[in-house]
Amino acid sequence: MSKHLPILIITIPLLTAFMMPIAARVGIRFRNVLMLMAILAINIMLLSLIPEVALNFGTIFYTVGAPNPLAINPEGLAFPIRIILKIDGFSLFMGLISGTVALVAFLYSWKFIKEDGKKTYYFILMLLMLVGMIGLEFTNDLFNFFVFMEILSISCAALVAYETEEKHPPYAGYKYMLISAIATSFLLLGIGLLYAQYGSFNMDYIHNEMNHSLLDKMALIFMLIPLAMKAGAIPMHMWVPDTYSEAPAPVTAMLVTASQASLYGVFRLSFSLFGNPISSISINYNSLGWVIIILGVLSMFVGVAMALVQHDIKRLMAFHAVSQTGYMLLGVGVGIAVYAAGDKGAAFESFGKVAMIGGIFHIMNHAFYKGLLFLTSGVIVRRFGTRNLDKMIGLAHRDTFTAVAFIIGALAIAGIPPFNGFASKLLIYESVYKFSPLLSIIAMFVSVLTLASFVKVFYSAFLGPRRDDLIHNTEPISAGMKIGMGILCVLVVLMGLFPEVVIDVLVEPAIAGLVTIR
Amino acid sequence: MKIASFLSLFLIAGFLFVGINRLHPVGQPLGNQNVFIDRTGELTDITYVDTMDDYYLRNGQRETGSNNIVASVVFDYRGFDTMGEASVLFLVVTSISMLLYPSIRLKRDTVDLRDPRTGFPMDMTRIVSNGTYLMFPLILAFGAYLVIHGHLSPGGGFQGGAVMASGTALLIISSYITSHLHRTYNIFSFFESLGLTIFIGLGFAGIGVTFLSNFLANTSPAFFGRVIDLGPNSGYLNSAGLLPFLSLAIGMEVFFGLSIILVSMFHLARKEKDEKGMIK
Amino acid sequence: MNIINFLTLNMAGVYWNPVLLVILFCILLLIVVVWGRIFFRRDYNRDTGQVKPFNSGLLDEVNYNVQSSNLYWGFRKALDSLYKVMIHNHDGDLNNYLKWMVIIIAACLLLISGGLL
Amino acid sequence: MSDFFLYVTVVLLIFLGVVALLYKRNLIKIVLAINIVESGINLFFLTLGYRPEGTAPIFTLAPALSDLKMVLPTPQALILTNIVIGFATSALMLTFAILTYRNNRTLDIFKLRGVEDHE
Repeated sequence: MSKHLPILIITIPLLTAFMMPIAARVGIRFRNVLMLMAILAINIMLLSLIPEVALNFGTIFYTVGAPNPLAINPEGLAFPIRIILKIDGFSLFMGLISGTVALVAFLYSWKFIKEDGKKTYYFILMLLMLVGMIGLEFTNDLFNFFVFMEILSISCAALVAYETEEKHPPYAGYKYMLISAIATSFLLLGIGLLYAQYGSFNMDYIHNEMNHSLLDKMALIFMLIPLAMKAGAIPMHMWVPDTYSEAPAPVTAMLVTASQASLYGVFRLSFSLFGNPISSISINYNSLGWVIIILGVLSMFVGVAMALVQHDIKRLMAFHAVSQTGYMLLGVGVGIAVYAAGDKGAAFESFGKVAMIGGIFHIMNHAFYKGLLFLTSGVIVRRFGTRNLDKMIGLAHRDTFTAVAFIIGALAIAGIPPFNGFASKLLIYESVYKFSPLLSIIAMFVSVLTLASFVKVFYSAFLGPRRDDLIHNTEPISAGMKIGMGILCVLVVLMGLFPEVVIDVLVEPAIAGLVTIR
Repeated sequence: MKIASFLSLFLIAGFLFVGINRLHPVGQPLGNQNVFIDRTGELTDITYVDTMDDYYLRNGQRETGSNNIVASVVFDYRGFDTMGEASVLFLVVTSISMLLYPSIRLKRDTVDLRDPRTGFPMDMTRIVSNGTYLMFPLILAFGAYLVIHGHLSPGGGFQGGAVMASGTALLIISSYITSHLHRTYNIFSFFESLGLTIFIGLGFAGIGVTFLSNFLANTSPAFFGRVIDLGPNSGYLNSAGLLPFLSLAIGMEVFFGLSIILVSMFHLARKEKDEKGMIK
Repeated sequence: MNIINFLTLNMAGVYWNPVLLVILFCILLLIVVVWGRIFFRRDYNRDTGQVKPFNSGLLDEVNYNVQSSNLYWGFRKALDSLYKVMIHNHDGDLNNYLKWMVIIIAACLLLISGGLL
Repeated sequence: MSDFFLYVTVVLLIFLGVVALLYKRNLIKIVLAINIVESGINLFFLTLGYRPEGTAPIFTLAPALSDLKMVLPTPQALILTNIVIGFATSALMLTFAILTYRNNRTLDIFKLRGVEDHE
């Protein structure tokens, strides 16, 4: 059975989602328990892949529908003909992030979302969102990637517009769907250009056959830029605050992970599909790296500068999501810029790899602390009945737990030791400094502004006298919400205290999955 | 900004022109031109292949037992994509149900379809309603035919399901579906879930080999596993193994899913009109 | 020694051991607390006016918090020209979101034609 | 020449769709624009798999020629998938447009701009 694990991770939640309308008719509690078991099962299966994929630096293949799941090519052929799932370190790394955040978001929404007829649909969409994320992270087939991207986009868009009676959420959902639709259309155009030349959709096969002609480079642009847009890179980020701020809090926590799934696509394309360090004719890695670095630096700076002046708590946090995405793009971009054939391999070994470790470790850190911050924002917004920071005051008197969780998240995002944000940011600063000191200084400056804007939120929402007349909703925080926030707090603190363990176990295999060092 | 984007558009179009002309000329894709002949012009063993598409054309019939190679690609070789696609449809139906929830979950239909001036129902005439009565079973039958013969002739689950859903559209525009929306919705939703569950269940049934493997093909004629003659033939219904079942499950899902979308949107439009006072 | 190496991030000039830092921090905290217990004054009392913030001339009912939109006023003022440009571009126009994507794609295509990519 | 024309049509369809996306202000028209782009891409795939004198890749009652030619099956399967996905996308976007209209009483994105409270 263990050889079927890759497909089970995708199909079990899918099956649960399909049966959910029937399960909801049996009973609310049954539905919730079924959902919890499905998500727990995914997480356990993902964890059980760690020994083989992460500790042994292995790669698991699964050919869907073939007589033998482990055989990639049919007998006597040099190319695959079926859809192949491939799990390497990076896929597993991203899968673990998605699974954990989905578990937390589910626990949080158990009581947070009001129990009306829509809630069943909410859970179905949440499960399918998880399926979309894990599917596009595990697949090795370009068209399959596109299909899972669509599943992810549609479920995200519908969840963004969950509160349909409010004024703005439907338009926010429309925006998300429009951005996704046009991004996936361009992605499909790029896939078509590759299919026309190589007659296959398999990433590994195309990677081996790639001759880096003009068409290949066009395909790279048509696939990379829309994915960067979906990941929220400047200047294509403007949809991020609009949509993140209108979604319910647990959904926003998952939207962060969904954006990072697009980021996964960016990195996967740059390395596993278009990376070919052995042959002399290849795309110019230096300029590809610089494109990503420039997107990253712009994202960092503009995101944080816009965040600093926001009045709306969720828009502020959403701009920070843009800004933190910049760190990942910067780290990995530096890695790409020095990752090339020839004499520059040494530079990659000395600091390019560390920059990539920092950038990829930051993905996990960001998913957890930004998820935590968005979850706390859910409590804050529900208490005050508004997202306007001017109308908030003194919540720490009432919700001490939320205040502590917010402090942990805010310190982590600002890169204060010993929380996890510091470890990855330190790696990025140090290695980027060796590449280009200016970029490193910008990154540090952005970190300062990040702290400033979260001090602003903390000051406005939590400090000050107790004002019961401003409190809109007094119902206590449910256990599920506390557990959800608690899990993320513990993860943030633990990953901050033992960064080396996380890097050894998860991040190094992720790098090995992306980069084949000769 | 406007000028920059306009120039960019022309640049992209120009690049596409230049790039697309470097593709293979139209009509000469990769692989062999002929299905049974190799490049040197000799009749070959059909397992000889150059590309993925060659493989499908030459071995699809032997491996899956389906005459329709597109169907064998859709449901067998790339069946996982089809599963994703079916989930996209399910997803949209779920999303629309969620978004329009306050509107469509009415226990009773409140709209009265009477013309304010004449007092007659604004229903269609007798001709239309009787015609619908006659046409609807025919449309369903044609859709079902397309679904069942998906592995032999053009058609399949999606196409047949869409044809059947057009029957629902006919029912709606001729005012057959007006009331009891709640019950209609529940029935449709149940069958849609059932169709998808069957699809995944069939996928899991093959997990002794792999997920979605066509374990019924070329086994026994009683279970749609008839071994067919390779090359052009007249087609046998009981061939292709799992494909007809998958097609049936998808057809069921598409029919009921599209019907839900149609009914919900129709209801929303009528409710909107009702609020504006256009009817009544 | 092995366990310390295991818990230390040590690559490319980074040397970072959060556990040691936390231990150090706890020791310092302990020293400060002990120092405070011994030497600080003891006439601080709860349930008196001492715990209230001192607002010169303001009544309790008045909201004496600085509104969050007024925070970082100086920063905002100093970078006013930059913010004018940025806010002008964040105008919420859906067409512009897509225009930016098209422009970036075209710019990257120009990179290709320049032989840079 | 007619071969070239097919690719020209593909590029024109995508171009027109994107122009409409960038310069049209009505939410419904934008949905139509996306459909145009998608049909352009579908036509692109179909063109990739075309063979002159090729029959549909179906062996039922196919002509019994020794030099039987068939068009490529994979692009057709992909188009099938893409059509369903495109349909799903437009259905969802139209629903969003309906709800946006119900809540804001306008479909003009220029008038909907104010929903984001900037700064």
